[in-house]
Amino acid sequence: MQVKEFKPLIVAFCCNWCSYAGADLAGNNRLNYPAEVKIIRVPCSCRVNPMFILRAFQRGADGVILCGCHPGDCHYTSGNYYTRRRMAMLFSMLDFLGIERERTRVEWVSAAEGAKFSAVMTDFAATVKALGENKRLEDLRCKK
Amino acid sequence: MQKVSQQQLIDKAVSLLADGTVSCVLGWTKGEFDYDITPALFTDEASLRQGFVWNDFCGANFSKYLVAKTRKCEGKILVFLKPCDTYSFNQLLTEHRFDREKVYAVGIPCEGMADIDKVKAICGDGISSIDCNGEKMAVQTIYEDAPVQVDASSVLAERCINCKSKKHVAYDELMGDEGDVIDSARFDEVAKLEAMTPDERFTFWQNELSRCIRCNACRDACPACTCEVCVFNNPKSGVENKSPANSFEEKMFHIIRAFHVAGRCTDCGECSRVCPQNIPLHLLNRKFIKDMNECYGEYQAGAEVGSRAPLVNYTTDDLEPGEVFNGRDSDA
Amino acid sequence: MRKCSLDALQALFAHVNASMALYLPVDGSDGKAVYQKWSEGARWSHALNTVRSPKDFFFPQTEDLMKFKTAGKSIEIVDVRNAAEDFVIFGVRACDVKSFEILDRVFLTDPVDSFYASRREHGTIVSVACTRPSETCFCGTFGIDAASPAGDVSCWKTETELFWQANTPKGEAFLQLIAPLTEECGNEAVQAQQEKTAAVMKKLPLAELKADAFGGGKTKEFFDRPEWSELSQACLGCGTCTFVCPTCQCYDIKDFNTGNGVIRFRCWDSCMYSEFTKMAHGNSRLSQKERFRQRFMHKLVYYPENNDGLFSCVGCGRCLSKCPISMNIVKVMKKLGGE
Amino acid sequence: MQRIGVFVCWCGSNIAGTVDVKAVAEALKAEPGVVFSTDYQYMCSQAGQDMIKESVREHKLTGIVICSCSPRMHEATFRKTAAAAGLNPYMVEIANIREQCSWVHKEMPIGTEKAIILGKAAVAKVNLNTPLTPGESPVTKRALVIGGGIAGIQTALDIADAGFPVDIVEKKPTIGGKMAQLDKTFPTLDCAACILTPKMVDVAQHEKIRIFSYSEVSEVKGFVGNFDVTIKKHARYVKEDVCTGCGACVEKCPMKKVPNEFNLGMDNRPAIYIPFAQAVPKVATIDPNACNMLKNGKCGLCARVCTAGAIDYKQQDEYIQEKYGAIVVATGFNPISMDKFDEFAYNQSKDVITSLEFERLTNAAGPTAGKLLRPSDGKHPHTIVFVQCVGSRCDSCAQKGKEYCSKICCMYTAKHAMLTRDKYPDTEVYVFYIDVRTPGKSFDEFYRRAVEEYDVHYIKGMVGKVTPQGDKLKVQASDLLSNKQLHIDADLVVLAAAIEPDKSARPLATMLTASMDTNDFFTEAHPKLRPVESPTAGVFLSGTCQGPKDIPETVSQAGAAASKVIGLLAKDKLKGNPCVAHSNEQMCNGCSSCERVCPYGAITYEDKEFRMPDRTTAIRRVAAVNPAVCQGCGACTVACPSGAMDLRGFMNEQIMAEVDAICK
Repeated sequence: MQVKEFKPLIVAFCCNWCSYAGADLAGNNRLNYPAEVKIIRVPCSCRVNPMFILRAFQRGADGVILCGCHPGDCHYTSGNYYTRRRMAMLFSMLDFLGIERERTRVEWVSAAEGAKFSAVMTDFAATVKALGENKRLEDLRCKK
Repeated sequence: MQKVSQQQLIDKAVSLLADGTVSCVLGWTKGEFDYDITPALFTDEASLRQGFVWNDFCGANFSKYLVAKTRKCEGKILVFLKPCDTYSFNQLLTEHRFDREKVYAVGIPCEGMADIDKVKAICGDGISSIDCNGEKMAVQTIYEDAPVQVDASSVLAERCINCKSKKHVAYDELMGDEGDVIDSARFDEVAKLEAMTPDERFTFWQNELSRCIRCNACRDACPACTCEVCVFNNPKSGVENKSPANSFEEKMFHIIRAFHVAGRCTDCGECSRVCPQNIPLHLLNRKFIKDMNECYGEYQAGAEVGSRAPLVNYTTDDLEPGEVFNGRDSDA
Repeated sequence: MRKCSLDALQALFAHVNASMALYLPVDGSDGKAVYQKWSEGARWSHALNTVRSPKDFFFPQTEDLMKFKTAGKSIEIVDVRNAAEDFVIFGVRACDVKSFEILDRVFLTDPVDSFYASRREHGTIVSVACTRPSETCFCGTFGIDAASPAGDVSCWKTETELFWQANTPKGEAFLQLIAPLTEECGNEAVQAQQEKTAAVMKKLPLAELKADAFGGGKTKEFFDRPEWSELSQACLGCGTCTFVCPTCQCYDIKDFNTGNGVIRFRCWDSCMYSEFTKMAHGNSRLSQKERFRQRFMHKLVYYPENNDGLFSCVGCGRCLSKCPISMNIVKVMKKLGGE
Repeated sequence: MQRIGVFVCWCGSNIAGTVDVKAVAEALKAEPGVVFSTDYQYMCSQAGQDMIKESVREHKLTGIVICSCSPRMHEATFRKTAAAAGLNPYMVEIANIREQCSWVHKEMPIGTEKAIILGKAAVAKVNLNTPLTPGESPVTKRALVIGGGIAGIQTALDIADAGFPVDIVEKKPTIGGKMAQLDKTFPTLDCAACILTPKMVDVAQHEKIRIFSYSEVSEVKGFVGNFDVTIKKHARYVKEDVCTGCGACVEKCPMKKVPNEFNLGMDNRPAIYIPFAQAVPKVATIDPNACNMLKNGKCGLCARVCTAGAIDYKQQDEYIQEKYGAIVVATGFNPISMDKFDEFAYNQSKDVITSLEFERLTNAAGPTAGKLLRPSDGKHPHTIVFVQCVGSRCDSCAQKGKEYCSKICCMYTAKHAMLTRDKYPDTEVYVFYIDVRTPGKSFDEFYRRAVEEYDVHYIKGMVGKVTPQGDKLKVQASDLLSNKQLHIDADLVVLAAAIEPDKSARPLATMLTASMDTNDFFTEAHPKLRPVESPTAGVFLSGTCQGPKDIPETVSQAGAAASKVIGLLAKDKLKGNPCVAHSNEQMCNGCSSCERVCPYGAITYEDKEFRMPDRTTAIRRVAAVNPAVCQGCGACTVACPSGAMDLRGFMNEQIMAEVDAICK
């Protein structure tokens, strides 16, 4: 019997000004990355509420990544600085509860870093794939 | 035994009522047994003399009541604040949750509050009276002829064993000493959990949180949780629910709750005190406090009115989210 | 009446568990008693009672009622009911046994709640008499004898032995099941214990508490009493009292969108919550005073009115020990009923 | 329930090549709310847009999902299309199935599957979209230019010439800036003063321009079109409108030993002074740190000699409040401090100077009246070493310099070398460089003339150490091309110090909530397409505050900034971005968390009376967002514990609906 290959579901929140544009650039340059990565556009990484991240895991995501402008380059001056603190604290809490720390990540990707976007997504997808299915933050009701 | 006596507090309250400084008194009133004490609002001398109590079981943190009570009361409210209550008091002021002008705060020293479960573990069930006025606590049960003498220190509540401060950070008037911040071991338990493997931690919390019955006592007793409408009651928030339907809901509720009070939680310990299921919820809050202290510098919510909490602040060289794990056991 | 040695209890539990699931109070990781499915090595707790009442067995906190499967714009309804299997709850105290009667009157009268009925039908209740009640106990107020618990089977535990007595056909069947591990005996030891317990009960601080002032038809007398304000002023509006209460039976029915469909489920609700019975027009009880009053009026006046004078409190004392601010039905009864 | 139309674009073969567009359209047809779904070769073409408009009418659509290229490309286009069809433009969502799907996933089944999921997410979002209308705010038709150098001057003149009043705030007693200190300008070698001072006069005489010299901006409130600015006018102890600039006071002042800033401290000036002859405004200023009268009440000579009666020792700092529609930052640059560059012995020898000091040494109005003399002994230098890139293009780890290229040094060093050789042919001139960068009109020709016609010794390599010895400067350097160590006995060493933004820029940026990069240069709204605008609406950038530039570049940017300002001031009303935060007052706790994270100061609080859930009324403090100030980042929405704060266009519910759609 053939075992179905595990394809992780990855939600990537990208800020409109840098990372979403970085993803566009990756597209422009035809830089491939796994199709399991699905992007949600937000104005700034600081728009991402921890509730969204938990929601994604609840609904079946295996990994959640946040991408924003590099610190200092935020379109809104300081949004990503707040993101950095909030996510550092949230990720540490998830780890404290025994949830795999590799399932969440924050990366700074500028509009010029199409190659970085592609590389980051490829790496993150591989990391999550190696972890296997999200079991510790899953909601069985949402399984197919 | 508490350093300031019940009689002193009653006299203070009566005199402040009499001279018109305050129009009512937020205090503790006795119950059926000597330990089941309820917060109450007193407006006259007779009821104060008859009902007001102050002993080792006056654990309830009054600060939160001020949000609603100051809106309703004419005149000033007298509130007696233990040191840990003063931090919550300040934090609520930082968040503009009540009008400082409507409160007359009297700081009272606290020798720590007793945990009735610990008393029962020593003396057994069937308590008919507890006398906290002597050197030792005298507990009489229906099953024994003579009262059992208990060392107050042996029945201290967990939060009082790890008391962070005997200092009053807010008051209009102080009875007794101002007190000092204490070098407590309150983060030891968190550190112990941090030292476990992720699997052990997961099992630990899965077990603890599985007991949650979502009674919301932790939230409703929490002096930081004063939202006009809580996200867990708001059907549009996306996290509303009335029951911990499964282990995800259990975790989400407690993660979001702890995150919402992160940087605002003064570590008063009410959440764990009121949890009917004995879940050590304070460890979640303490984890955030410990992390913020380590990553962004020492910060004590409520120590100062108007201070800027770590999560509404930043520096340009903060550590990266991935770096919080640096130097920690990564045997994941 | 039959009896067995306490030493033989593990073997007996194993024997029961072989034919149906057996639940009993064991000490949880926090040192508090909790009902758990018996498995090898599980020890019956010495605690007086569990923090959580056994009402979960028949009326669980959350329960799926049906599912809607959606694909695009099409909807399919899925029945999620499973055939219930027989089970035994061992170690239920007299107060909690009585609570099932109160729940039955709600769920088993027309229209019958089929989910509840199915579980009730398959469950056998084995009660155990109390010998060392707590100061928070006041079951006597509601005519419950802690030394003579009801249930399908009643048990009495002495220093060395456990005595069994069947009260119903279901109970008879159960005693039949454990017959090989028990022996026929007289009831002298039980009677002796009952007398001793009765003496203890008289010493309880709440032994004199009476509910006579309350009951059906007294809505007008109590509804507008000024004491409600004072009694409710410290209430935090949490649901602890309702969720630990063995007789509280309110629930909410909610839909959960799973992304691929909808699960319609019910879950305990609390009349103490601001969102309780929220309807299109809003809430019916807007202040905490009204919500607080509702809970006690229901237990002491409305429920008896509709149920032949039966109060919907069994005096288990859980709310007395668990309320974060120590406000409870005893304080309410004393204040309003006149001591 | 919405009536949603889905339009799947082929983008020729760009999308259709790896995504089965028909399958996408078909799959999305089944989604809740979707009543119409189709595909087309080029949705953005006129024909495509017409088809969308027609479909809106035919199917009574209330929302549109376009599966196409990035919203960064055509969101505006399709919003206009929707508006033309009578829909609110914010009822459009775009599923990016080109850049983030067809272009990165090569296999048709994979690309198609992902495109469908992205489409579902967009449909889920549109289901929750609400029509949004941008708010309007009036425009104050006056501009503020901060900084009176050539950038500020040019911007002010261009705005004023278009008919709008302009105020210039300059912290020095005169406008003119760095350019006023220069001698000649490359590559034409015309004299800086000759081309600058007429412009300064134009400014002074322009009826639409006011100059606040010796002044600083102390507070900025408000937002684009409606800035409230407080200008602090320092007391100069001279009545500006009375002083005739005759200079009698300057001559008579007994306190003559104050280092002259204009000549970079290479000579002295009196306590009362006019920075230079062509200063604008040409009025005297008393230096309060040097004036005896102000320090201890003894002297008063200047008041006695002033026939106009302009001296006023009692003058106080003055605060002026003014409203502006636009603000231009033109705060300029300074050479970096040489304190950290011990190897060049700048602090040990007077004969090691910076290039700007060299400018003053060769300027006719400078300390030596234009004669090139050594600062130490006034002798004519015979060997001069120019060191380029001092503090520019440093390694990031070097800590003492800047990573960037200061851009102007190559050219001015060539100029200095050439002028020296021209005037003093007996002088040997060495230039040490990393690279010579001359990408400007006539720049390379200019540099080649220095090398070829004027025999300047250009040596690729860096100077390692300068050691003062006797009256010589021992210069140790390496010649990278011939791989040799060089030792030169120089009379004068000139350091091409890196330039950095003026120190006043950082606090100003905070006041303006304008963003800066790590080097404290102001950030543009877009590095290529909006180079003269700050991300903060209504704040524009002119000159070197944005990055190193030479004069022609500065002047062109100044003109560009002016044209942007004119475009803004020409409007009577401004339309805002409707995707802004808003607070649900019923849920707001008034806790100030949102206010603390708002980078724009868009949130204020008010006490309002509310009917509480328990029928009582209470006065509560609640947040209010100024939609004209809010830029829609959403930081407040997460800081808000109760969830009262939400972001229009990116509401919590909408984002969670997208999450759900992606994860199901």
